[in-house]
Amino acid sequence: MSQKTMRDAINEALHQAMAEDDSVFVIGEDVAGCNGAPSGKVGVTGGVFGITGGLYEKFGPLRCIDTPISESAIVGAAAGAALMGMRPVAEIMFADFIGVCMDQIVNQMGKFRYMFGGKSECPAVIRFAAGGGFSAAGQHSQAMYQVMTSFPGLKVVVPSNAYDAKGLMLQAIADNDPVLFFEPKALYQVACEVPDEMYKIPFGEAAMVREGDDVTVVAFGQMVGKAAEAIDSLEESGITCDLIDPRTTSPLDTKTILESIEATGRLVVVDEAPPRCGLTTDIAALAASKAFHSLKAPVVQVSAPHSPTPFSPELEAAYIPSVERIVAAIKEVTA
Amino acid sequence: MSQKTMRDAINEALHQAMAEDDSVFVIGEDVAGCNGAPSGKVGVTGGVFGITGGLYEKFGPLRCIDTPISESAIVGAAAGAALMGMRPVAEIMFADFIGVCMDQIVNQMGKFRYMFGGKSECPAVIRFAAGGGFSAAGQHSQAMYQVMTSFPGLKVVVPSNAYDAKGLMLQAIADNDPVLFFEPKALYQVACEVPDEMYKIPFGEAAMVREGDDVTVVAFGQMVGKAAEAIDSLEESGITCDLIDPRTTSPLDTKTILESIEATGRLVVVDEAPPRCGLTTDIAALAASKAFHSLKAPVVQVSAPHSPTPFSPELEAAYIPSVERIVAAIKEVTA
Amino acid sequence: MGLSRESLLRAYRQMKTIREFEERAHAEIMNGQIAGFTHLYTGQEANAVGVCEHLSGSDTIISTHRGHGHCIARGADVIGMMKELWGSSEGLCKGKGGSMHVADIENGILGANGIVGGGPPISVGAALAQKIRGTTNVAVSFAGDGSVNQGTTFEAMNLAVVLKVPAVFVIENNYYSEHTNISYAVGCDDLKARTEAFGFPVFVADGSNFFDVYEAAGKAIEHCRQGNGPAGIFAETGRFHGHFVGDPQDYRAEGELDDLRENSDCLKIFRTNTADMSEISASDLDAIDAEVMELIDRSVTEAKAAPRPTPDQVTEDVYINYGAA
Amino acid sequence: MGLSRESLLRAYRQMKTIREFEERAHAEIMNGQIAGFTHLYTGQEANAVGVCEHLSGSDTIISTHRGHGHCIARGADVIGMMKELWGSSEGLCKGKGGSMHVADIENGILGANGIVGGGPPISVGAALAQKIRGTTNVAVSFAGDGSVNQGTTFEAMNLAVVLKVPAVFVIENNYYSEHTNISYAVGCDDLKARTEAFGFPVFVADGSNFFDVYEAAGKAIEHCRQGNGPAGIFAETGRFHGHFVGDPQDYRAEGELDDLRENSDCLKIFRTNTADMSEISASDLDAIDAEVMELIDRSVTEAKAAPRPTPDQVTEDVYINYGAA
Ligand SMILES: Cc1ncc(C[n+]2csc(CCOP(=O)(O)OP(=O)(O)O)c2C)c(N)n1
Ligand SMILES: Cc1ncc(C[n+]2csc(CCOP(=O)(O)OP(=O)(O)O)c2C)c(N)n1
Ligand SMILES: [Mg+2]
Ligand SMILES: [Mg+2]
Repeated sequence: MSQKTMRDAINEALHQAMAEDDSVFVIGEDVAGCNGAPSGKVGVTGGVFGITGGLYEKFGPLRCIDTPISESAIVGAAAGAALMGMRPVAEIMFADFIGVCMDQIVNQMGKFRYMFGGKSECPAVIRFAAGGGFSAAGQHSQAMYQVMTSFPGLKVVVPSNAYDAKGLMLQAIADNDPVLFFEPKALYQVACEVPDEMYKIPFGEAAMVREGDDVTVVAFGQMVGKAAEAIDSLEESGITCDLIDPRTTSPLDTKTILESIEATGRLVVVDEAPPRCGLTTDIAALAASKAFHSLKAPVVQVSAPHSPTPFSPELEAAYIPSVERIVAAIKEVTA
Repeated sequence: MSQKTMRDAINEALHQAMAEDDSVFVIGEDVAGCNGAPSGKVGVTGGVFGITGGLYEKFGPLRCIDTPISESAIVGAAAGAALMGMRPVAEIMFADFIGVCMDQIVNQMGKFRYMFGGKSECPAVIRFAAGGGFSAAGQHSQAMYQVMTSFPGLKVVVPSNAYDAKGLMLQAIADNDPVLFFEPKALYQVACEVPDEMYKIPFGEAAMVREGDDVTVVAFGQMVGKAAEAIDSLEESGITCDLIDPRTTSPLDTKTILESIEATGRLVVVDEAPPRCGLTTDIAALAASKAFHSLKAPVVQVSAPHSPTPFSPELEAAYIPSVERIVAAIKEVTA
Repeated sequence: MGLSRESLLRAYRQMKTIREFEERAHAEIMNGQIAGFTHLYTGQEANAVGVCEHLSGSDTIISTHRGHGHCIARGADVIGMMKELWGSSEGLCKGKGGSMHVADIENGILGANGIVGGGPPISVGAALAQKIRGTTNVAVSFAGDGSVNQGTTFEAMNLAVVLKVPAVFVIENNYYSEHTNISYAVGCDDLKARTEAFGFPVFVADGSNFFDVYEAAGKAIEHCRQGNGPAGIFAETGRFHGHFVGDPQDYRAEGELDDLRENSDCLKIFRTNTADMSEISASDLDAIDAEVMELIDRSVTEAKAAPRPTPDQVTEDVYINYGAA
Repeated sequence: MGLSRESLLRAYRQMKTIREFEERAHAEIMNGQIAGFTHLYTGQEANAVGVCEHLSGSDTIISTHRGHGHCIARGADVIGMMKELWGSSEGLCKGKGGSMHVADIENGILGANGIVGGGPPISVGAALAQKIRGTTNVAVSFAGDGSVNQGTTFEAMNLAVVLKVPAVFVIENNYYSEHTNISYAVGCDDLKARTEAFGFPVFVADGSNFFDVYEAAGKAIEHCRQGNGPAGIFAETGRFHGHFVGDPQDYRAEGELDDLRENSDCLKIFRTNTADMSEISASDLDAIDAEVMELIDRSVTEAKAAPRPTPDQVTEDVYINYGAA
């Protein structure tokens, strides 16, 4: 057990899964790095975010595979290999790049099993760096997991800390259904205690990050930490909250969410994606349909506005939900 | 004024817009048809759904443009031409094919204006045949408009009848923002009275299809007709409903919806897409956040299940929300 | 060529089976018996069979919207397929996929595919799995002359070369994508050359002649099995029906269909080519014809009688498991 | 070549402006002054300028993530660009786009682009608009050696041939896509040939030599202006910095960077090439150097002093109008 960043925790999960199971391999742009380069230092990159570091050296070119910039082919390669019983973990770098490979994710990988009458398995994992916080502007900052949650056949994971990231990644690799794994890139360098040994966190089981009486706060990905901060800052005002981190948006642990709402009667939902047809609406709608009689106040949704992500640091700070906005939402719902 | 099918109404809108404005052109696969073919009958296809019929004959090869099967290039061509001041109307045939061209729609066309600091206009329309009802299975039956609604920068249109389709198409072409136009393919052959002259239906103004006191029903696309049927069948039971057809999901006429909920206190939302992060959650969440104090009962969402669209007619009939399920939902919300 | 009597008879049987499967499907669609969008392979049978005769074990294929022929050639159960077209819960895909999604993973069939260009990337993945495991198996993707313009197809071809995987790209040029001719949709003059420029050899075949396809496919597949990376097959062929059932086919030249059926019928050509062979006789083929007709009749009879799916099945088979594992 | 004194001086000025803009951006990023992801064009200046010297009026360009050079060469306001990098509300894109989205539609710049392969399809659309309107204008897309493997780029090339539009595809081969060498990522041996196989001529240039690029670009652009459909330019070049600022550049050969700066510096090469020309003298160029340094200094001074955007601006510029029209 030691302090590890989310980056290192995921890297460790990949190392351990690959050591344990020959059928696991990674594929993507520069996941090894420097292929064909005159320096000959193949493998030193380990992905532009460093998540696949050391895998080439340890497992060689057949299990740590660099590709051209061809995201549809990368996802297709993972999907096809998985149909053949391999357990690929593909990296698509920025979640925004789903734009150039959505068909392979949504219409192929995600639907094989159904369209083939339940007679196939596709144990592929596709990894993405998701969300804002880097002034990376409109095409490199999107969450995208809310969009993918709407497609049946896919499982969607959004860890909020290094511990969960490792356990969820090991579950994702072991899972026999296709899994989309969204890593909030703002959290890559955030560390917490992470066991050295392998462990799995089951899908569809939310984490109760804080426990309280007055409000249920549901938050996703990098919003979980901000929500926790907001809740902690309210301690002296006497407002206490359940903070629920669903960890997987599909499957969703509706039971934990509904039980909490039944107890508190108040709901704040926080996500960094824009407001329409996303996870804040999804959870708010769940409450309106399934916990209506427990609700004592309007549900408050905290999200980005209906705008692309801006570049300028000041604009992005105003765009992504802040601790202050979450505090205000909690106050509003308890007012 | 005469009875026209939705197919003919949209075709008429295209003819009229192209006659009026030189900068309007259509582009897509077989929108003319038979290009390069030995018969020499170029232009007789008019799109596989017949929506672009007669345009090649009338406006020639520079304004009715066939393409290879390259959806990203089609959308890109429309987007680029629109940046240059043209008013392209591109056809992407099945909405499901967004999978192979989403980047050009979402990350390019939809974000130009914002990323360029408000200094560009992209008056492109992209047309899709959307939704189920043809036993076309998992890759040819998706609604997709709920997914596109989540992306800022795009306007999203879903007509429910021929009259609206014509007026909305003329508005879409005149609109200076990029517009995604989803045509419920189950309605192509459904006719109603459609004026011969040109008229526009503004975006963001819902249609009040039925007026009543007990329940607000919000339905989209091909669900509007089914909801109307359900409501009409309840007449003798004494339950009356507002039936709201938003017509555009982005912008959304929240005012009409909220006013109705304030009056009725009960909400049923109907869409044919699966249940997660879609329009039924979007409208239910709107109510939970902005009309909570008016609500007298849990919101009832009627949607497809969290499954891809099945092929078999019996399965598809069980998949797409039926009149019976809408009736049951209205009864449930008033129970 | 060295084809055994067994191989020859099997090849003929499969081509005939595809032909009659399709002709019967056509008739039943016209009768309103089969729902959805169906694209028939009639006329192109020699392509599928000429390629698949080389495949066995865990060699895979992936197909297109026009997938019945490829699936039958690779060994899919014909009765299960007919039941699938009928939408029965006993269909190969339990009625959930239909014509455009016929699949049979266990028999190496990674599915028909409703998305033009959807298959090649997946096939590269199957080929990659073979390479990682160190087998000599290959992964074949079928594609039409229209699908070669889809970005996913190009990406797959380049990636296959980069990773040097045993991916066989079969391009069936039936001259049309829907109603558009290849002379319009493929900008360059020489599609074979454009494909080869990606860095792998492409072998040309007359797609109405089983022996010709068989030979070209043999070279391509051998190239792959030897570990030389991908290879292609470019076959000129013709479909005898419209793009989909009901297509008015305004794009055809006068007499084009008659000419195709007269001069490019792989069954006739097979009979001519084998007329002088001692291994098989016309009566062998006649016997197969009769057996195939019987099989197809039976498949329709069984499909009509097969159980229909029930509403509760709608939500099955989305995931292996969903929720806590 | 027949370049006027005015053209020569302008070309040099632009290359120098790009160079100093990038070197200063590099320094300021290292100082923590500029946020986000920035990709510098240093070393490749002759490509942008050699092409854009042929453009005027409503000829357009579309660029990539490495877009500063193309934008400056096509005439974007340098001070507005520096303010954009700083994220000021007075930036060319009001601080909403940043480095990867610099654009200036009025000056024919359809934007840098953060998506590899994002630009070519859009450029085909711009070219199509020119064709429909019957102009002789062209639409240029810049792309890297990595972007040529993206499906959208292939689709754009084929569509441009099919529609016979004046689309110029400039491929700048700087040998790397991120950390991966072209010898790995492009499967075939000859990328120029693979590109030409799509059905248009590709003109090769030494991308460190303005005159060479200018000449190749002249041929390609003239081909397009004459209504012959698309054309390509394939330029070999080198970037002097890492893929992004901070890249450790483990992929480089020993001495590679020194060699590039020594032997492939377009500014030095330009000076050598023009040493014997009567039209311009070294002191002309020295004077430009001084003016450029002054301009870049001023751009930074102004960028630092420029107003910052305010939170209410987040939701502006998403639509022209939203809601009832
Ligand atoms: C991505 C995508 N675009 C368009 C279509 C519609 N479509 C189905 S088949 C077809 C033509 C395919 O032509 P080709 O590849 O030559 O195959 P063929 O039909 O001739 O067998 C088209 C355009 C589709 N299914 N998928
Ligand atoms: C679709 C997509 N995939 C991946 C990336 C990440 N990425 C940014 S630049 C780059 C390399 C581009 O290489 P090249 O086209 O040669 O341009 P260069 O950087 O050399 O100018 C990559 C992979 C991206 N921005 N978009
Ligand atoms: Mg074809
Ligand atoms: Mg490069």
